[in-house]
Amino acid sequence: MNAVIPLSAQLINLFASVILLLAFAMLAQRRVLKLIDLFALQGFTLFLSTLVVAVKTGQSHLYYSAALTLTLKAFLLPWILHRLVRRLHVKGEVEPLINIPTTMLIGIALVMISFNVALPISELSSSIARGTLGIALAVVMLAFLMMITRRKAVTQVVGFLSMENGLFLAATSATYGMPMVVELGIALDVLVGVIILGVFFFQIRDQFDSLDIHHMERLKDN
Amino acid sequence: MTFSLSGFLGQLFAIVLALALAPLLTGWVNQCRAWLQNRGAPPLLQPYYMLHKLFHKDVVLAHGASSLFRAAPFVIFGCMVLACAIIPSLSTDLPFAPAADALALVGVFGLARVFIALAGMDIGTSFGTLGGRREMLVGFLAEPALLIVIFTVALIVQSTSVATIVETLAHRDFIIYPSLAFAGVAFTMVSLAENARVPVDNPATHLELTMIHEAMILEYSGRHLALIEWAASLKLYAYSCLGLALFFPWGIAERDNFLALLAAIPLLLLKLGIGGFLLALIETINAKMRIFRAPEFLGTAFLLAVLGMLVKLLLENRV
Amino acid sequence: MDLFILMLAIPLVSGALLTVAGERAWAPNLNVLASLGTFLAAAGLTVEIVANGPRFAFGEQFFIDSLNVFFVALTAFVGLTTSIFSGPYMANEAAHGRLTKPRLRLYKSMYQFFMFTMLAALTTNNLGLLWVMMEAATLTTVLLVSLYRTPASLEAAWKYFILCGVGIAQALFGTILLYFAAERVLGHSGTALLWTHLVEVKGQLEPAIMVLAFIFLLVGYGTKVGLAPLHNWLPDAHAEGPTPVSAVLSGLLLNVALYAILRVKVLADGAIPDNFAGNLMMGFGLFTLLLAAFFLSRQKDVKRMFAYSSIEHMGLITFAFGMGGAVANFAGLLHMTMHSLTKSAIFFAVGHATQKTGTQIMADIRGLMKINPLIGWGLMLGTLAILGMPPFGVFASEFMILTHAMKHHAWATPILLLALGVAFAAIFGKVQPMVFGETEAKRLPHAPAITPVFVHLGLVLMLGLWIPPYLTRWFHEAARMLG
Amino acid sequence: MPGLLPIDTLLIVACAWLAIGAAGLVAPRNTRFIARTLFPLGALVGIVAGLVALGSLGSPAQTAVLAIGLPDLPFHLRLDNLSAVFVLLLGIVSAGISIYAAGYFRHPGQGGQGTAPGVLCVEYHLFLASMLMVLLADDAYAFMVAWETMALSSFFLVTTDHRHAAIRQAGYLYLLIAHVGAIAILLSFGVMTGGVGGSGDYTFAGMRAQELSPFWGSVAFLLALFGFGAKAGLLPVHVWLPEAHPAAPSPVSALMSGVMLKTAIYGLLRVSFDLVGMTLWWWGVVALAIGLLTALFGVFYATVQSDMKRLLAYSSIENIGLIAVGIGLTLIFHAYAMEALAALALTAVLYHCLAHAGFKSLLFLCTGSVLHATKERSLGKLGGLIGPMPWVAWLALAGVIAGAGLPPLSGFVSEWLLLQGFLFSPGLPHPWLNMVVPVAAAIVALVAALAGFAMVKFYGIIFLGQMREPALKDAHDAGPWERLGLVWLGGLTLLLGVLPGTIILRIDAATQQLLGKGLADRVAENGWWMLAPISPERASYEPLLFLAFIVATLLFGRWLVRRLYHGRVRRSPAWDCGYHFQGPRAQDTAEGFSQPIRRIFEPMFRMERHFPTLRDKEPYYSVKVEDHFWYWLYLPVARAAAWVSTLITHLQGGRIAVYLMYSFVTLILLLLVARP
Repeated sequence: MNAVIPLSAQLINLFASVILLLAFAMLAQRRVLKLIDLFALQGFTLFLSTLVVAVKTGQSHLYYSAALTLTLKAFLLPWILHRLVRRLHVKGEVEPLINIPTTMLIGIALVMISFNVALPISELSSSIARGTLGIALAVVMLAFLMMITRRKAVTQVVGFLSMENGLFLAATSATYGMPMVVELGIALDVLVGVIILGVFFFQIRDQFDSLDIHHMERLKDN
Repeated sequence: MTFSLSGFLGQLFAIVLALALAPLLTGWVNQCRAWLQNRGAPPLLQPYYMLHKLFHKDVVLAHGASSLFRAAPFVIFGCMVLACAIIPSLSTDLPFAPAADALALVGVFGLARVFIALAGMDIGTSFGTLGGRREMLVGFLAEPALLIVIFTVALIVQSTSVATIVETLAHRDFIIYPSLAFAGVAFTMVSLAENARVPVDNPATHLELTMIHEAMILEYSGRHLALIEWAASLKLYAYSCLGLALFFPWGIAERDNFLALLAAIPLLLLKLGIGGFLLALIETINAKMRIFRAPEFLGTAFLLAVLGMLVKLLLENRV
Repeated sequence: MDLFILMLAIPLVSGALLTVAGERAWAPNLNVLASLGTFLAAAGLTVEIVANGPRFAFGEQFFIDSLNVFFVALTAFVGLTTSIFSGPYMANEAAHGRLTKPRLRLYKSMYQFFMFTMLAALTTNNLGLLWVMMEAATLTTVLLVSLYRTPASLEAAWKYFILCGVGIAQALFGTILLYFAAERVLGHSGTALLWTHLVEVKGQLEPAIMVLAFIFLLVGYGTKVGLAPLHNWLPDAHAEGPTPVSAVLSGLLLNVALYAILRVKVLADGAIPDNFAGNLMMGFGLFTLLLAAFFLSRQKDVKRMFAYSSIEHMGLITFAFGMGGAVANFAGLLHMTMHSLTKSAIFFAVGHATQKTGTQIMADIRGLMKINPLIGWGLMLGTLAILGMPPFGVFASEFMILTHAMKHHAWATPILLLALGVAFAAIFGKVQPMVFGETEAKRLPHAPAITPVFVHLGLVLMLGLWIPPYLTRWFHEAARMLG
Repeated sequence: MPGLLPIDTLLIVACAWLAIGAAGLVAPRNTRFIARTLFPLGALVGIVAGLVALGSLGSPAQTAVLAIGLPDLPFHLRLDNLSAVFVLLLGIVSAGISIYAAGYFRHPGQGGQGTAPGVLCVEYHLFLASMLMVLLADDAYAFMVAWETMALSSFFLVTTDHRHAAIRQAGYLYLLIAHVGAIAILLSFGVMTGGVGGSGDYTFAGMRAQELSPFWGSVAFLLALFGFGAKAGLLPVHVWLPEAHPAAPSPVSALMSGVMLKTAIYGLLRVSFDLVGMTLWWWGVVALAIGLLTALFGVFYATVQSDMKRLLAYSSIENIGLIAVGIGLTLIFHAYAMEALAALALTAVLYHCLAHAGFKSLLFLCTGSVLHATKERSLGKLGGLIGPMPWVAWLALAGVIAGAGLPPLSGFVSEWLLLQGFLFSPGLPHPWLNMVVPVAAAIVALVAALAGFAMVKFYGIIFLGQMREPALKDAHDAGPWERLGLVWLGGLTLLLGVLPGTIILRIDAATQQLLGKGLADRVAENGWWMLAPISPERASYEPLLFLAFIVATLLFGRWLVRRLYHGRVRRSPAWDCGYHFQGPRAQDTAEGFSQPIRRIFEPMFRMERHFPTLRDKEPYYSVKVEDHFWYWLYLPVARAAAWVSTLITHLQGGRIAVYLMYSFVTLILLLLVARP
């Protein structure tokens, strides 16, 4: 491929890579507050990449999307999470179930799998940033992994939100955004979800005196 | 099937003859046995005297005796008369014969056995139930053995009708059927057991622990006892005649053959006399077994009968 | 007024109203009344669709055809009976001190919102909106499951939220991929997520993308359906939530999730050769069925056991739709109906039984027949019905599924039968001693509503012996649409 | 009513039964109304069904299609001769049982314990109607619906007194095995439609039209044998029977043992001779072998039981075994196109179905009366009941004689026919079959003789001897309704015993339908009083003459003895051997009576015995006989299932991280592996 890659595509690829990197960073991060910060940063990068797509394609609703991302993912949600962590006095350390190096190795494998899976599709893509789909998938997978390996309720939620970031990346970069009504709905769901979760945290702490999810292993069959 | 007058008369004659001869056979066996055992023999007609005496006596019923207890002797007696009526002793021209073939004959004996066992249990003494239980024990082993003996013969003759068996076997050229030999031995063993003879039972004993037949009829008296004793004699007679019919059928008269009928009477007496003597001999040279040896004895009989049938199927089907 | 708008507006408005005024004395009646209104509107809509054929609403965003109007009618009906049942049930819970007034308010408003989300999810033409509504349904039910605020219910709600949240996120990824594929055909317009448009071009969708999309959608919505091994949230949520919620979860929510998969399957079938989607669904269905059957025998909690039974039946239905073809689709739809009706009836009966005896542990529940013969018989007959005993309708659909499997996928038959047999042994062995035997019982402050139980069972019985011709036509039409 | 076809009448009968059942719900606690009005009505309806079936025997098959059922498969019904024979059985036998039930359910608190009489009435008549539908069904769906409804209604009847845990367990076991059997039957139907790539036509007509390969035909047959065997009580799926029969109220036991087991035989006949469309000789061997094992097993266990209804239940197993033997023999003959002989064996099967239905129902009803009168089921606490209960006792005697397979009652006829059938088996054109099969006759003979043992035990210990408990003195005889029911069935037993020719002439239509050949010509040739299936020279049996002879001898003998001598009777105490403390306890107990059997056939039983020792303060002897199959088959299966369950429940370990991982792994696996 000798064709000159347009700047916008370069930028999008860059931002996507940054998001992936941040996902790795989150996977490696031990401290809760830092984790939330990284999440905010990921949201911000996502906003940037959405903005680039919006500028490039000139679709108006992508601007709304970008704005929504900025307010919601870069500011509102991290803020809510910060408040929660402070109010609930969550211990700073995040204790992973599997140690960090192993998690990273699994993470690398996941990225390889994701790229491999996404490769045939990327080649079909007509959009400017064909590689982003693989990255988005990898971000989703890494977030998934984070949810599995962390034992704090808060970190699981961060993982969950990070997964939404990955999805959003896929939606904007790979497909130039979903129809507006859908995106609004998704955003609303995420917001409501986080609010409900916030309420939940308090209830969980009231009942279990901790946000450690290993207290919540009593419903079982064996 | 026509009911000819001669046939009907012949049938009636066979029944009357059975009724008359049966106690005599019992007396004869007793006499032979006494001779063989070196003791003074009772009169040959002793069974008749005894029946007469018993019929005269009052019936003494236990307090708990039920109507079944009183009906049973008559039923048993009726069964035995029926058995004697359908087994060709003199002639095969028996109008009642189609009423029951050899399989049904086994059923008749079974019916009588069930009634006598039930009657034994009726009073509710320890002996009665003991006798009933043992009788049924003997029965469930003897009955199949007898059935298989008949089966074997029926396979040879291709009929279960006793009259047809006799006719066919008597007419055949003399062929040695190994299966019949097995069947004959099995039949003899079964007959001993069925008629409460040594080595399975001892008709002369009243020693409680060894009784079978006597234990059941312990409570009977008077005419009931007479009927049961008579029925026992009839059973012995019926078995003897059956054995003769199955294994020594020669001389039994066939349909519409009056002369042969006349000749058949002395021949029957002769055969019964020899049979009775042999029975007495067997009873003398054997000892009564423990009750739990009886199943082994009868099991052997059953096995022999089945073996006989197998031999028939293996060797003689090819002939 | 448009019946469709009415149908969506009633739960939405009454939900909002109940949020504000849910503590008034008339609130429970409003709940029932709203459900009745929804049901009447749905019934009217059904009649209209059956008479006039499919229609759109709100532009092309909503689309009602004979497939989803069937689900709509079922949902509205079970929603109505559940609201009738939940009146005295919740009153009793409150009387026992397990719920406070604000919680009751929350329950009623969330119940209506939940109905709204489900009806909207069923009727939307937009697959993205479908996802949004599914997520919203999850959120409302999370609140319903955690209504008691006990440690167990919180734990269940948490697991429910996280597992279904993650699942549904995967479904979103699948939806994005679908959009990605559709965009290549339909162009970058608003129509690329509209099912009616997609279905017209399903043959042109790129198979490679559709495979990925279907996998993500199946795993995503499958989590909500309760397909093994994605089912883990389901028993917890059913066991720890209030019984009316268990009833609607089992009877309705699982159906709606499966409906979503069905819609997507139609597209996948058009795009991917070799019955890929069907095989995948058959595999999941059988695995789920077998696994759930063996889970059953180890259960101690009655609601948990029936939750596993729901998983089992969802497996069976998934298998049926996986086989595809008119007969199997018909059987699958029929089985969904039967399962919804029967399972909710069982939960109604179980709800009353647990209230009467004060426990959900089966070993402690005895002699329901003596406590209240109607509850006892309701549970007994319901159990027998769900186990596939004729003459109840579950047998009719199982018969069709089994015979169809014997004809086309004989290898699956032993697995199906093994699972059904094991399930029978497990469930019946546990329910029978609950219903029979001797016991002591306490009186409840509010008389239980038995009618819904027997209305459901009566319907199931009727459908086992006689399916009305118009219903048959309607089912056939729906089954045909599924291909 | 002219123009009303028999099949329509039977449909009306089914509806009438349902309506009678529903009427029971009008006043569910009004025992008087239900017992005195509804049950006799049900009996009347039963008689109508029986008569209609009798009338339709020999006429061509009638079909009907109802408006209910599945959309593509409405209920197909068909009344042909095979169905008619069994409908006849159902109608006539159930009539007797219903009459009896009218009296039986009279006591509040008895029989209706736990379940209201009205509900009982519903269940009972639903049971009857579903059995009728089983016999009429002409497609797989209708059959399965009726079949499982039958299982379900009888399950509820069995658990009428559900307050006892043992009864609940019995019911559970029953329904479970019935369900497993039903699954096998359904599979069998599926195979008969052609399986994969078959017609998928689930009407019986479609199955008949389907050509199967020998392999699939065999699969269908074996599945049917298993499925129907589970209902009938064939080894090794018999275990429910001795549990369920004692648990049920006596009329229900009678109905189940007498009629319901026969519907399974009906099904097996229907599949083997009508639907599957072929016969392989080894099917017959399998049926024969299983039948023999079942019969032997049943009769062994019957002899050692101490509970009167369990004894009868095991006896039912034995009889079903004999019927299976007959079916096996029929199949063998049929496979070699020896239709005349097959007809002989099949007649034996059908006849034994009728006979067993009559006498086993009779015996179960008798135990019901005994239970009512004494509240005792254990043989060890009964005795001497012929005194206070002469009606029951004498009618039970008829049942016992028939059950023991003795002339001149019903049980003998079929055994006689069966043995006649065996006599011809050496003619089979198969090198070892013609040798081995006759040996089976020896086992049949053994079974018949042992049945006599069991029956004598049953009768002698319940009705004869001294009363083992003082309370038995207050026992009362059966009431008029119960008597009527017993007399009805007793009369049936007698009729079946003495009029075999007449009856075979009627049921021969079924034989002809299945095999194309029957016994009717022979029977008609020799006159109605004589049974000579081949020729009178070969074998003949004239039960009427037989009976007349014995009765005549009996009466004549009695008259003569009285005439010549006297009829004096004196009463005195029984002879006590000089030991004055002979009480009722000196009699044999139930255990004692069967001790020889236990001793001789020890390896057949799994026994737990306790012997008293010299040092025991309160010495006692006890013996518990258990079924080997529990330990050989059922417990291992149950343990295996439990093991798998335990293994699988580890999946639900409570940790959300693990749950997420399942989802994760599933996703990744699918992404990597799943390719179209």
